[in-house]
Amino acid sequence: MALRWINRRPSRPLSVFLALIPFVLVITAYTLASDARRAVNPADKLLPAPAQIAATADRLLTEPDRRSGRILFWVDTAASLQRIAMGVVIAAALALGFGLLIGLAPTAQAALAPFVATLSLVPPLALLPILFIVFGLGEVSKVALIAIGITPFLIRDLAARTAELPREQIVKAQTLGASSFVVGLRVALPQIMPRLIGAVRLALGPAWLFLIASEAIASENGLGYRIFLVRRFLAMDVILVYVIWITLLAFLLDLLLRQLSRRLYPWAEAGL
Amino acid sequence: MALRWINRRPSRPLSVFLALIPFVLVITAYTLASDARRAVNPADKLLPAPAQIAATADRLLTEPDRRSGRILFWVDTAASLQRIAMGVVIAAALALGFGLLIGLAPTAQAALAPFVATLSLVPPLALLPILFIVFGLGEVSKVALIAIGITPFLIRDLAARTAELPREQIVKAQTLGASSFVVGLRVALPQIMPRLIGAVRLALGPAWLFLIASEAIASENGLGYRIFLVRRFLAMDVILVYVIWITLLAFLLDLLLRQLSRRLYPWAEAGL
Amino acid sequence: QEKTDFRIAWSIYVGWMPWGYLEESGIMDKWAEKYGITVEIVQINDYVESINQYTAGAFDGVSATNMDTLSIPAGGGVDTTALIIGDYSDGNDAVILKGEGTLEDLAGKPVNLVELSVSHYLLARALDSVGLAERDLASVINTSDADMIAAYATPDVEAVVTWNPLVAEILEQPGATKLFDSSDIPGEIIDLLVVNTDTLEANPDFGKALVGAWYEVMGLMAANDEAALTAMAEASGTDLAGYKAQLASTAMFYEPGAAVNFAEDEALKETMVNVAEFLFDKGILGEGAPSADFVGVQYPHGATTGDANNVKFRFNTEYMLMAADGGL
Amino acid sequence: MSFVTVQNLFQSYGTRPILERINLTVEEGEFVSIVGASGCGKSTFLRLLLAQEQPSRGAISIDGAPPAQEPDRDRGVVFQRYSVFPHMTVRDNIIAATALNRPFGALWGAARLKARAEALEVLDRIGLAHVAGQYPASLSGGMQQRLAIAQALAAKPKILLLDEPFGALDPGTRLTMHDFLCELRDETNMTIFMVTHDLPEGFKLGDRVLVFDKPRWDPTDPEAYGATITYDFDARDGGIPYQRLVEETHVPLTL
Amino acid sequence: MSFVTVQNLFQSYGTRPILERINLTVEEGEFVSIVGASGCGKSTFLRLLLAQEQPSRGAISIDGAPPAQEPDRDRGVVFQRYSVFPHMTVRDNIIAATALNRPFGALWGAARLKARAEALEVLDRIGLAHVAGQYPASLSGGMQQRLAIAQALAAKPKILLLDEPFGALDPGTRLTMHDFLCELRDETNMTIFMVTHDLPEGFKLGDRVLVFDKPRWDPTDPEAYGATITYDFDARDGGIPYQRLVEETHVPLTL
Ligand SMILES: Nc1ncnc2c1ncn2[C@@H]1O[C@H](COP(=O)(O)OP(=O)(O)OP(=O)(O)O)[C@@H](O)[C@H]1O
Ligand SMILES: Nc1ncnc2c1ncn2[C@@H]1O[C@H](COP(=O)(O)OP(=O)(O)OP(=O)(O)O)[C@@H](O)[C@H]1O
Ligand SMILES: [Mg+2]
Ligand SMILES: [Mg+2]
Repeated sequence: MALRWINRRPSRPLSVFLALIPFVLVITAYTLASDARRAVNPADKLLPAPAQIAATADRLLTEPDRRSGRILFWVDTAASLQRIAMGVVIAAALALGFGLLIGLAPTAQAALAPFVATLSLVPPLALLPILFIVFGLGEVSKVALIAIGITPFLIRDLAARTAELPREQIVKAQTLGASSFVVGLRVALPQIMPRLIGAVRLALGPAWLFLIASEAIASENGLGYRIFLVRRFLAMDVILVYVIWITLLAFLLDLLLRQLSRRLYPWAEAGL
Repeated sequence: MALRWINRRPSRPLSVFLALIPFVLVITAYTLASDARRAVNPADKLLPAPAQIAATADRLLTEPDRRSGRILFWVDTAASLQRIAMGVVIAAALALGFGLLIGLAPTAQAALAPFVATLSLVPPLALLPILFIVFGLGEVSKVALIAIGITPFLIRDLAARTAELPREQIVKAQTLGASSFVVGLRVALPQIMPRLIGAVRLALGPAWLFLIASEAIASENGLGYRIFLVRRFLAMDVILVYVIWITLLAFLLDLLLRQLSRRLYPWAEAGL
Repeated sequence: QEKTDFRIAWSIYVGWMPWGYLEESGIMDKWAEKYGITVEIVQINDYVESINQYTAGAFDGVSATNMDTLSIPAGGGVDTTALIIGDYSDGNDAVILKGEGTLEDLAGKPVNLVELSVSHYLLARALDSVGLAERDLASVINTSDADMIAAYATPDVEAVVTWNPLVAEILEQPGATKLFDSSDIPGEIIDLLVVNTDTLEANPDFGKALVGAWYEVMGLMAANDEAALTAMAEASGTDLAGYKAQLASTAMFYEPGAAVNFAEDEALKETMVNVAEFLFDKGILGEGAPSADFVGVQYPHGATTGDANNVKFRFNTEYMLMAADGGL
Repeated sequence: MSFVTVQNLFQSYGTRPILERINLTVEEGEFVSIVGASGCGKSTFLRLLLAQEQPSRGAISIDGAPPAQEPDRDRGVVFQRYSVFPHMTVRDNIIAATALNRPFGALWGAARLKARAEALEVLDRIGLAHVAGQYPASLSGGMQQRLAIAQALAAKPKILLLDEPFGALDPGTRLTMHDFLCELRDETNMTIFMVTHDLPEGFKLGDRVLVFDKPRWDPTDPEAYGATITYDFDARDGGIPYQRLVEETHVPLTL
Repeated sequence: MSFVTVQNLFQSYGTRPILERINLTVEEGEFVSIVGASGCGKSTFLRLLLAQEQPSRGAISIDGAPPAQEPDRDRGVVFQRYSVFPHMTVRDNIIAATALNRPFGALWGAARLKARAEALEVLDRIGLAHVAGQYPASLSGGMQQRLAIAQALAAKPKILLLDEPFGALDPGTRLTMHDFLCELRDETNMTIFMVTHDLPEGFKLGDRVLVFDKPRWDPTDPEAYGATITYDFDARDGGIPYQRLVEETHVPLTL
């Protein structure tokens, strides 16, 4: 009798092979579609051949810009990473403060939770014009859009996690003489730090969206700016290189945060 | 001795009062800023007076468009809701299928999980030109953008939830003679349905973002379309009415899903 | 109120590329220094956002068309002066059909364009010229300029109205037919540098510095200065040949005198009345505008169209005259 | 031939041996209690009986059939928790014992009516008829386990496996459940394996009590050897143990 | 005057009474075990002693002090679970008993060194010195509870409250913990209240055993009345109970 498929476990090498299949399929499908389009119009820009993407990547990564003498690819990357890092750090700091407060203090919860819940529903993209006025058109507004976009989510998540801390621990800390502040600082804060990292990992997806959207409107560099700029000329080879790069960056950031969490909070993993 | 603030619980009426404070503060701050700007330029468009926003809302909600004779506000709302509903339903259906498969079958997990994880990192906004070619410029591409944007997240969430189902239940079902298919259909599916609703509630935020972004790019109606169109003449009164309306719609959708979950899956609530 | 630090915004378009070059080459700084002020020139990707920012007060001046100046800052109550008339579009904006055909064939077809922009105005004028109106079209689909080329590549799209360099790019595609362009309505789509009237009145040096610097670059361009033109070409994402091709469909006013003459021509009044009517018809001439005459426009020598008691848009030739007379 | 035969069974996870050289024969209708220290491999042994896992060596055969590759209707099971389906009502949990065996996991028409009627009968017998329409979460722990046992038996398995079925119940409820289980046993004469932490419980309910322990022991590496059956008590005479030493326990390792 | 005085204590949640008319005096150094059916309000009583909740009526006073409004260092507590801080090492959990009382919840300089040395001494005495640098998650359940008790005692409370402290441990570990607790008691002569489900445990460890139950009972509405202390056993003589009936139990309601 054949095993039920829920009981069938692939061997290690088979797993690796299986994991590659969808990637190979997508690349093959892309290549075929690209070939078909270029058979009709050899100058087709929409689906450039993989070889051309590679050539473009090579050019973007190595050739300095004629006007500025710098390699724009790295300039863009640095600018975008800086913006996203600042936005996320600001959001995380705000979320930590408000999350702890809302999660621990019933009074803060009553005052702020409904407001934060409402804020989290407001579409920040629609408020862009106001953001630009309040924060100017420089770096601040881009960082602000990212921060505004993800802070409500982070606050709600951290507040929920703080409120989920076993009541027993909070009581125990009080019997050891801890003030409210000390409970927040020594009992709640360290325990939600790993969760903060987890929440930031979840929020990175939206953060990239906001980054790209804000760079599209007012910027001189950045990954989103470049994509937006070359979109006008349908330079899909450039766009695809940037998309692959953004995906890779997102993956690396995620990995970094995961490792950081493992390193800093071993007790959080051991409990699982 | 005064109570620690973590032990101080506001009374019910005080809670309501506290909850109103931040809203009142924001509205007051807005009114003051608006007054200040209009003192300089009475025709200021950036921060219209609350009264003017109300007047605009009244006009938008009741006066038919001169050209089409229809009330554009409702036309936009219907168009956007239809798009978001279709996008979310398609994403949910895909996520349910793939999530169950990945969560239950180790072979599917090996083949698909890494691919879905990668997909979830790709910024869909950057791939718009390709979406246009594949799905055209009409409704399909907007629905597709929403679906593509949220499906990877939904799949990952549901796969994780399926894998978290107590092993005991899966084994028990097998001892009662259930095939893999029946385990998926009768044991796993009904139990992750409430979680699907929960995941959709989380995904609605990004779904609105994608909706607004896609309507901004090529459209004839929709809430996002109108916001970006009237941005052309800085009609912040219109934009604010639409933003408030979107926030309200998001709230109502969330409420609806929460109630739906309560109604359909009473056993899921009782367990908590 | 008097001040010494000024900011103007510009966005990439063939006729506004000199602004980027002014900042980059240091010509602007030189002129600003001469008048004891500083002028920061900021490039903004999104054209509409740059005008919105100006209207909201974040900038003292902005590069804009006559139409958008009337609808956004002037319609929004910000008294605005056209300080420099840079050029008018002479083919840079075009109505393009996929496949063979004429303007009449647009009837019953959907048209993709940036709604409420000069493209929309061009389309209205084009349809007008063959006795059609917008309601004869299947629909007008608002399409972001950034995605116009990709949109044109999809089968859904049958006709587009857009501007350069997108027009050039689209016309390269096999089967694209240009039905109508801005050279058919010369002088109606005007590219300006507009500044806040109050700021200009309080700080005439600001106007002098801008105009002086601008016409220094105009001189370079008129003299076919390779270095300047190449810099502008690259900043706009093309090469020298491509940029020159775009300039060919742009009627640049290299001489201040020519711009002054253009401003003084009666045709300008007619154009502005047309534009006001178009804007009113689209319902975007300010909140509660009772008629197309709601916003007043003032011309050189004090003539006005529209509501003379609500003048918010002024064509001012004073500074360009100073440049023509070498008085800067 | 005996009903359940376990021959020279070994199980290890990775390089770590858990169970060693287990030999056992059980007659049809016997009630076997299994006790042992925490973590010694009792649940592992049950998983092997259940065919949820395959042994590293050796084989288990039930009623002369070849060793099973995965759980099936021959083996009923009740765990300490999660044994009933939380999304099905009490009645549907009983019906599931019949329905899940069908192609779509559901019954239609006459079969359905019949199953409902039978389920109500079962619920009546186990005293849960008054909560037939409720979800398990609203039942007490004892009622949930009663339902789980009835559900497992409704599929008419050849052997019934219980892994600390009463471990989460309070002492009073536990006693009631003992009576319940004894009654059911008298009715069905089922072959039962029950893991328990509670020695008196094991002796009270079981015909035999198996003790799992490590017979060999390396003081420097406590995980070097697996556990096996060190005692096999006869507990039939009203729970008075008849001791039969199977293997010497805790013999120091002679290197 | 006695050390702990409970006067006519009532507690209800919403309209539902949980505890009724509880009167109790406890001398310094007494070990009071509390038993009773599940859900009868034992933990609620402990929460009131802890001042985590305020009673609906009546008052609790310790050592003559006015009733406390919230938990403080006078009251040590150990719960069944979650009593130690998972993010602190074993050593830091002990240090926390001193440190959390400071303005920033941390010690500096000499105070810190002193606390570390003292903590190691404590850990040595309770046999956890070898895991001082590890996190609680890597400890067995018994070791975690030992740590929790030592932590609570390190703050030198006036009374120690234990809510089923050994409920999650297996029987062997439980016995070791009994010895541990007895030793600590002999050392400190602490006043202790312990809730347990296990009657023998209650009698073995306690000087007194209080039984909580509902003395009045309305068959149509089992939740109409709260529980009170129905028996107060003297358990000092090596656990042989001296019964003293406090209140008649299960008297049918006379309407
Ligand atoms: N899938 C697995 N992979 C690796 N090790 C496992 C696995 N399952 C169990 N173990 C280990 O095997 C040993 C025996 O586990 P098992 O659950 O059989 O013990 P048990 O006797 O049932 O204990 P308890 O009385 O606590 O339930 C334990 O040390 C456990 O950590
Ligand atoms: N905060 C609360 N709000 C409302 N009801 C509560 C609350 N806490 C406890 N209860 C109810 O009060 C009753 C007594 O609860 P308590 O936890 O004191 O019982 P217990 O005797 O400790 O039971 P167990 O032995 O199961 O721990 C229970 O019916 C419980 O549902
Ligand atoms: Mg076990
Ligand atoms: Mg309790």
